[in-house]
Amino acid sequence: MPYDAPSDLETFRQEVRDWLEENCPQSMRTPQPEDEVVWGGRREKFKNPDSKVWLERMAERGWTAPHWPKEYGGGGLDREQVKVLNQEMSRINARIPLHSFGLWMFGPALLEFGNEEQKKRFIPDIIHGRTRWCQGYSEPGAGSDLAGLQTKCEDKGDHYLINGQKVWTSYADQADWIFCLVRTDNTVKHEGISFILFDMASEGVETRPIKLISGSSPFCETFFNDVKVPKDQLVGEVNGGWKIAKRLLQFERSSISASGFGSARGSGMLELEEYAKIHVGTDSDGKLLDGDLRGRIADHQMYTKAFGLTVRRSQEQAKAGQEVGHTASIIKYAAAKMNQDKHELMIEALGTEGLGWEGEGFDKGAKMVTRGWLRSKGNSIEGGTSEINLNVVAKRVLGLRDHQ
Amino acid sequence: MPYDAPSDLETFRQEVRDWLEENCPQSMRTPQPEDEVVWGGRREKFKNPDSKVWLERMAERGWTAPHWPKEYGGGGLDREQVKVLNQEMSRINARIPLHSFGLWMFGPALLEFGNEEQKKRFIPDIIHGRTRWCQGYSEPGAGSDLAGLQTKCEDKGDHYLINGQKVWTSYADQADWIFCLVRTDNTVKHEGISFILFDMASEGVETRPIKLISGSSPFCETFFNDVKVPKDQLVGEVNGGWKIAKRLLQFERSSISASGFGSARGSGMLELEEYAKIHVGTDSDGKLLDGDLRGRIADHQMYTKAFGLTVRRSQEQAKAGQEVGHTASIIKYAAAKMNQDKHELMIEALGTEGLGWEGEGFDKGAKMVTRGWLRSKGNSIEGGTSEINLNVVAKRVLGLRDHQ
Amino acid sequence: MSFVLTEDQEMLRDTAINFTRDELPVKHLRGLRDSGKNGVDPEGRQKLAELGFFGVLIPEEYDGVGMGMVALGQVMEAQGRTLASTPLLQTACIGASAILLGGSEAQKQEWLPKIASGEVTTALALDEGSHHNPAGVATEAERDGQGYTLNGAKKYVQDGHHADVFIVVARTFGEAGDKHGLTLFLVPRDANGVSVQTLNTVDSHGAAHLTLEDVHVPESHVLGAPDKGMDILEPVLDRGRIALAAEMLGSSRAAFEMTHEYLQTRKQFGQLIGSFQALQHRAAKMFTDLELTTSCVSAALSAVDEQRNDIAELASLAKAMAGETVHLVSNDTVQLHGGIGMTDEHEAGFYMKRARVQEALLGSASFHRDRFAQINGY
Amino acid sequence: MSFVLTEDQEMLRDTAINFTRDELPVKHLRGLRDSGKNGVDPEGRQKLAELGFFGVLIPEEYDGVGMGMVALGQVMEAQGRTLASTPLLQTACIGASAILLGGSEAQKQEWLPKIASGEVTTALALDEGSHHNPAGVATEAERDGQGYTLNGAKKYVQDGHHADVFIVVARTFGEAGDKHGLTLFLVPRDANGVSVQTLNTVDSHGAAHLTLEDVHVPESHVLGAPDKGMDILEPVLDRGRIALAAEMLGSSRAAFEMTHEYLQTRKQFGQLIGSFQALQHRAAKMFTDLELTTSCVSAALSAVDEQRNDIAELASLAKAMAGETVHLVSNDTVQLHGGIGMTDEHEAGFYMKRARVQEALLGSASFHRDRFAQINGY
Repeated sequence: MPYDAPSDLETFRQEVRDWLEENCPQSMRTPQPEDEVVWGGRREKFKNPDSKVWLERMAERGWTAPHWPKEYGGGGLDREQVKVLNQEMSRINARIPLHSFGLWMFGPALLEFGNEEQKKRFIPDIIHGRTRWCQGYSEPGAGSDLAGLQTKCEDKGDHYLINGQKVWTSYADQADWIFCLVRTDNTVKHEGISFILFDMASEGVETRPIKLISGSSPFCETFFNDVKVPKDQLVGEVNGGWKIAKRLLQFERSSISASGFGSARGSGMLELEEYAKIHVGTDSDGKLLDGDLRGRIADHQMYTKAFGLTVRRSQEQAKAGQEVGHTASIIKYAAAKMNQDKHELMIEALGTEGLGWEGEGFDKGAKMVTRGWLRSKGNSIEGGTSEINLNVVAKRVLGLRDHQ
Repeated sequence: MPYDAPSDLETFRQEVRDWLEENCPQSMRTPQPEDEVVWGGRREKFKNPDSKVWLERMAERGWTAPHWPKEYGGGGLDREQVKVLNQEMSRINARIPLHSFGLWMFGPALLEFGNEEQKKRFIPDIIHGRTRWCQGYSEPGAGSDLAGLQTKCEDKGDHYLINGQKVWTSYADQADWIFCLVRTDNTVKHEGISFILFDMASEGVETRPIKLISGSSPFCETFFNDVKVPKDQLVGEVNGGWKIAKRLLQFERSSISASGFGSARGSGMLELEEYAKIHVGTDSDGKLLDGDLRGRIADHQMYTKAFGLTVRRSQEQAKAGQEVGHTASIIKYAAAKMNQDKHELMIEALGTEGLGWEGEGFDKGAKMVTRGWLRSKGNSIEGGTSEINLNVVAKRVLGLRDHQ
Repeated sequence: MSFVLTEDQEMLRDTAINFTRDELPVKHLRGLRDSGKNGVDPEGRQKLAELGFFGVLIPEEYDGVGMGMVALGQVMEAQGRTLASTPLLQTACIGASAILLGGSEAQKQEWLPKIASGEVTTALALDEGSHHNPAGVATEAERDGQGYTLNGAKKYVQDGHHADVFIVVARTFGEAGDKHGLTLFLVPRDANGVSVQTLNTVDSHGAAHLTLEDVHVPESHVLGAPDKGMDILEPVLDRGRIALAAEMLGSSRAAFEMTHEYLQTRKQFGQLIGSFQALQHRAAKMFTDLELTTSCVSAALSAVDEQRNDIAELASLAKAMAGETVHLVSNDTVQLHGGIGMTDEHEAGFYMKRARVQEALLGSASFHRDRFAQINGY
Repeated sequence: MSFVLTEDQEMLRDTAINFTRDELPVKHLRGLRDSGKNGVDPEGRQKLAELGFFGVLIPEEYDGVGMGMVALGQVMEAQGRTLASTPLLQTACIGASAILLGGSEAQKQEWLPKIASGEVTTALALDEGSHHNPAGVATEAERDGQGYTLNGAKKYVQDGHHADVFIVVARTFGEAGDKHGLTLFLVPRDANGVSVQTLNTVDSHGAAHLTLEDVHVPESHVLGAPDKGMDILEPVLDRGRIALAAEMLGSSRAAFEMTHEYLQTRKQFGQLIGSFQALQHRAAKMFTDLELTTSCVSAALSAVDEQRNDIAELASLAKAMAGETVHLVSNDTVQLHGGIGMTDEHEAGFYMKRARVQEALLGSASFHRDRFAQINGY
């Protein structure tokens, strides 16, 4: 049963602390290796059995989705209480019990746009990590023009029939269900899109992992061939899917830029300037021998510092209740540029040491840099290209209009 | 009387050589100071009296316009003969007898588009340097969109009446006549433009020199207030001026890029790397102490070298009869960027020494750099902005189309 | 680190912006230029004094308002917006800081109230070559009976053509290039042996070369400990750099606004030029750089008030970023205005000219990239 | 300096372009990669030999075709277009040049016909760190009875995983960093003490680290005068750099053409993406850089044939310009293709990967900027 939050915040903090002390297994208070991350769903193996216990206990209280309404199994906490919960969790280094597109993207949208029956049916399984969701948005022909999607959804009386193809579907091969944009009217563009849900085990669904220039990836191509979908699995109005899609994109974009493309640190990778010092060499004062490269590294690191300060400024302004749309709009563009510049400089600093793909003869960390360099090229494409970002800044922030 | 060219080129060369030996005054075989350049026209003072003699002698043979037809006073030489004449003139360092927009721009266009009477009336005065012409193209409201010009030309039966304003008219305050684009129909754009000639001494013409950010300039604003123009001074068809204008622009653009924005060398100005060495300092190996600046200077000088090679390649290809439109199209864009980068780096290398405007306390050459730096900002604007240049490359060379 | 202004700071900011907009617009600078004033503006100085701007850093006990660097940064940004030629950087920031950080109690009593009231302006006489180089001082200060005798020459002293007192950095030990062995001296403009060559500069603010020939300075005019001048000089310079970065941010913002306005009103080929995508992307990139620079300047200003230990790094960051941004923006301001931007009649050129002076003062972007790299150990 | 091809050169150019397009397209490289061949392609090598490409620089008296560098540049540009993995740079250019410029008549007689026929391929074993640094050689060659004993390690030897003979640069005098004291040795792959570690590289061409442990080299395998290796090495390296720049130009052109094609076919928001002005301007700027680079490569190639005295400067110019251009273009090829450009299935990524290898071989743009500045005296 969800916890009944007390009105007094300090009492609440004490209770949370006590509860965590009692219920968070010791192994869940240690740094999480990549392969112990819990995504839930039918295929979840819980490599560490404590992960299962920890997820179940947290989900039982609704604390995997602490601010969602209690009636659907959420924690029902207010903003201040959520903050306390997070503080107490990080105080003991408690792991995040559940990673989930359901929690981060689909759930919030369903709570806003779904009907009562849909919420009852899907939300609790998200909170408990029983259903793993994937997102069926991008299509091969659409690119930046998301609304150009062509996956066809026909009304067959007692069901919908879906035919088409999605691409860049993260973890489609691991997911149980998909939330998906489909075309229900091809005479209009944005107004002909619907938002539909279905089981990835349905007949006619096929997934194929995508290999990137940097190697394997979580992305898939996903094919729908005469997939039958019950009619009660369409969310919102028929042809009313675009506004749901847009809301979801906001969640996605903010999560991409917040993550800062977190490069896989640890595991042998060094900082840019360390690589430069090792491979380019330094003079007796410790200055890099290549003055030209040194200047460009400094330039980049200044940009990085400026970026970090801008993120902090944006947060502080938000806290102070100031308008931050202007600042936020540039974050993704700048983050992509920064991460790409960093990797270009790292590859340059590494010289031939940065040219390894696999096997012996190259430093392990350096090979990660090489893969990371290639992967970073996607930063200015995924979740809205840099060109689209600049358009948005020009139009929404600067108010510049298109040709009239 | 124009010279009757012999068929044999070497005979011709000998005759030219003899004639020059006899007719080119000794003082006309020395480097030309700025204030002895002859532009001709009513106001010409011929500071050095030999300049007058030299001009008259050359004009007499039609050799101020050696390839123009003899019937209008030109030299009537063919391409090979013109080359010989130029070679022989530079052999003895003979000065160019006449600088003239009439010779470079207006004359060729009039020969192509003017009627017989107009050619007879205007061409000989150009060749003899008796009339100095200026060009009335740009208008304050038009900018890159030259065809957006608004200077009104009304047909008043026995004359035209002109009202409007031009800007960037080079040497309007020194010129005798103007060739001018005017609007004869404001219901259409390009098809409503005519090409007209008139005397700058006409009632209602007023000029006002323009001061640039770099100081005084040859440019003027030119105002037309009820200027009456005889009807036989319109060239080509009424409303048929645009094609003449375009042809003229080709002459103008090629003369701007060919000149390479020739910075006023000599007179105390040093090369970029010399300024850097003096003001930034070098280590014991002679390397610039600021490694970051050094890399950027090298980068720029590589670009400069590449540019020079590209100009030579374009010339060689032209000689070999190959298509050079592609190469030529990028020259102006690259020349502007190169010249601006050079001046930015010079100003940076000079430090506070590059911040002088006038008066004591600054090196004379450095003050010229400062003015040159400011003046260079116009390179990407005059004669077609860099943005327009890039449009042209994208559309004409790369065949990219506008939105359909 | 604080990125949000207090109410007091916001009020000061508004006051300053309104003041420079109304009283010291670019037109005013043009007027000073055209009437041969070379940036010298006694009436302007009087008004600044009345508004208390000279005393922003000076504690109340010395007749200042003691509002700190974030506050001063607002004033600097405002003056940057209109390119106002004022003695604030040299006096309210550098002069006041030098005396606050290095002065004896007697010196504070003597000088700070005069600075706060606008009675005395100061100018730092440091560099001797054409690039900023604090350790490169060769000007000699030789001990004599009751003080020191100074000999040397200083180049491009900002406000040197009108300041009342110079803060001269001279060498009491070692050789040009040594960080140690510098000493700071207060030298009145009218001291024997001081000669001032006024400079007409590209930004119309003016400046001066200084020559010191056997200038006697009494013991009481030594600022801080002899030979240890760098201990005062570095933090003072960093404050100056940060204040100057704030000024540059103001100039960048104003130039960008001018361009932004033009993009929305100027038509070419029947379309607003701001509707051309290539220009939209350029504007968006400039906006991005402005936002990044704003964060750096804010962080650096507040770091001084919070006495953080990364002031030097933030100062170099702010100055270098502001430098890149102000050139990018002021160049594009001219370019996007086209021909009219090239004329003296338009204000675009004033921004471009001033930007190069801002760049050269207290260390160029290249200088500060080098320093940033050094601080970060490579 | 000549910028226009002769008829013979044009014919060779057409042959080479058609050959790589038909026989060694990017698909071929992908096939080599996916079948674990690591860039080793004996059939390809055989075809190159049949076309006479190995002998382009080799005079007819040694069974080559003696067409010179401009001609070889055409072949290199063609192989750059399809990223073909061939031994041409190391063998037809560097190996042949080293023997031509440094070899005795006996050595020429022995090696050049074998190179021209494709029987023997060579690889220059020079660098020991991860950045190009000819003077940095530490590998020791000690005189023994009838020759030299070599000890040392070489990093990232291009073609090292399959070449038949290594041209090893070793030190017979002085210390790492000295320009003097280097000697070149011909070392067969199967010599005792040579061990080869094959590398799987990002461009799928492969390479090798080399270890030399007490490798005995007879006197007859010394190339050129002992201790004066740099006299041969520098001109050989410059030829290699110029040929590599030609290859990079080919890669840049092909990547640009791919992008250009995509701009004219791909629609977004109902419009061809090539109709968006921001992309038009980017394409126009890339085109400009391609034209500039083309001029530099042509000039450098013909400078070798004309034995001009500015070959070193032009080599550094060409290599640096080609480096900047190939990164600009290959990055934008991925970016403008969007998601599909990020997939391994598409060929865009192959160009970006190869570009970084091209950059690192024989000196990066940064290396050549430094060298260019040195040559120009600053």
